[in-house]
Amino acid sequence: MSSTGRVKMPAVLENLQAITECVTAAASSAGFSARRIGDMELALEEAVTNVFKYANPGNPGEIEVACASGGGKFSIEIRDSGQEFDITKLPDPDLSQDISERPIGGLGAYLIKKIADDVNYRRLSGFNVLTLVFNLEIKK
Amino acid sequence: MSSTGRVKMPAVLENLQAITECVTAAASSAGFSARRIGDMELALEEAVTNVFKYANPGNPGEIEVACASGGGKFSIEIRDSGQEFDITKLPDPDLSQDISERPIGGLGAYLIKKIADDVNYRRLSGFNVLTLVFNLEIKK
Amino acid sequence: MNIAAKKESNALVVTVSGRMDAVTAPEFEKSIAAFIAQGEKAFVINLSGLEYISSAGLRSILASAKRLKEQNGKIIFSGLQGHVKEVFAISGFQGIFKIYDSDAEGLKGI
Amino acid sequence: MNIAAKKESNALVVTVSGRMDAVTAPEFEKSIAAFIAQGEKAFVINLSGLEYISSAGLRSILASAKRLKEQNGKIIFSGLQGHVKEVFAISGFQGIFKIYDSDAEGLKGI
Ligand SMILES: Nc1ncnc2c1ncn2[C@@H]1O[C@H](COP(=O)(O)OP(=O)(O)O)[C@@H](O)[C@H]1O
Ligand SMILES: Nc1ncnc2c1ncn2[C@@H]1O[C@H](COP(=O)(O)OP(=O)(O)O)[C@@H](O)[C@H]1O
Repeated sequence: MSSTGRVKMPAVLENLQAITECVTAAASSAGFSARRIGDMELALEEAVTNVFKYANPGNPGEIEVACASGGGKFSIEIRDSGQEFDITKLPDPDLSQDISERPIGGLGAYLIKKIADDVNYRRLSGFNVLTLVFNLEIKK
Repeated sequence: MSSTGRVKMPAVLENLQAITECVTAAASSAGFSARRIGDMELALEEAVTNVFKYANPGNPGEIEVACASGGGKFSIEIRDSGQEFDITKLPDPDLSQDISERPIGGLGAYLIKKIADDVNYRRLSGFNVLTLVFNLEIKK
Repeated sequence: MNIAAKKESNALVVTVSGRMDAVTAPEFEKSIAAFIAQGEKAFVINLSGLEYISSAGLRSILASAKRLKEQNGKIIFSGLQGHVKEVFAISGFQGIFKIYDSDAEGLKGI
Repeated sequence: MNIAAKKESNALVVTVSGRMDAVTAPEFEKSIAAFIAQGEKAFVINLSGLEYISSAGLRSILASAKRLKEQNGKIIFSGLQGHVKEVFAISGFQGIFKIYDSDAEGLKGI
């Protein structure tokens, strides 16, 4: 049997914990290890804080996060009605630069791509829909 | 703006914590005090453990819990496809009996009714739908 | 839930902290049953560190109290806080159990 | 997140535990800035009790390191565990910072 969760809230930093707890609780009931749940939490934090910070300049919008387990996978779908933006298109950061050269920031999207087993973006009738997939077996 | 949450999971005790965390996280983002969130947690635990224990004798079914804040209220809807049962019809327990006379159990439904500001039951196309409402201001 | 016991001259003081819910409550009942099997007959249950209790917790408390009563034992409570106090009040447990502010008062009253 | 500092002969050892996420990370940057303002120039950051770090944490670490570099200060790390080690590796922080197993080794290496 599968487990699903869904939350819809104002897209503000104050709701980070509430969103995270719903997803990690569902992931935990789906049988993921504490370590892998920490990975999911990270990818989720990076995705939702980008929505908080950039999706709706000026006034905060709403964010909807849905998650579901099933078929050996756990997927997290993040949906917002902010400006169109596809993080999967961002170039990877240059990790070789030293402390003084290295720009501050620009690691969030990269961490998502490195940590999730699959990342998918669609623009769907005015919504950004970002899907992060985690396989039940440990990656690689 | 309103916050909503929804989880659908196998109706087994192992999922109590996941269900509870989703609801309390949403309630916390809706601005309830820790004390009142503890109250909700209690009413929710009583309602969902009754579904775990009694709704589907033999094989566990599914449970769906949805919550939403708005209009100064927070409501939690618990839905299961088990046998029809209306806890609001249960007679109140006799609280005057002493230790030896007093039956073990029979307090769950009573606690729900005492703690929630409003309790509503409907049978809806094969589902038990129990709604618990909490007012944002402290009860009484 | 965490359970710790300390032997006093006339009773065993059992301190229960954390959460007593449908998942953890059976542990409490088991612990008390084990203490009874070891010969303990008088219990002061300190709940000052208990943050949460549900009907599953009340169930294992009542079951333990019935078992003790049959053997002429005693169980009393101390240190109830906010939420736990409220649940004891609503369920009528305040009326059927002796409840004290501190272990010291409980040990005198038992 | 919890931050504790201990003055050693050649550096300040700052122990950060708990979670360094978008909500808490700015506190870390503020603490380091305050220590720098007090004249500290060499830091050993002990992360052995840090359970979780996100890019917001990396951001405040890099910002602190840049501030120190401008003033010819130094910042090194010790005791990275599981998840934090992985995030340092993925983000290339392992390559740009000196990382030691223990504070003692860090204090020698600084
Ligand atoms: N939802 C979004 N809408 C618009 N721009 C975004 C969004 N998410 C990310 N960006 C842009 O992509 C850049 C890189 O994002 P990210 O890798 O998460 O790092 P950071 O947020 O630390 O800069 C951001 O600085 C921002 O300009
Ligand atoms: N969802 C349900 N389906 C069928 N019977 C139920 C359901 N919920 C409660 N009951 C019945 O109502 C009784 C009282 O429930 P409750 O007050 O929660 O106490 P307890 O579960 O401790 O007995 C239960 O013993 C059970 O017989």
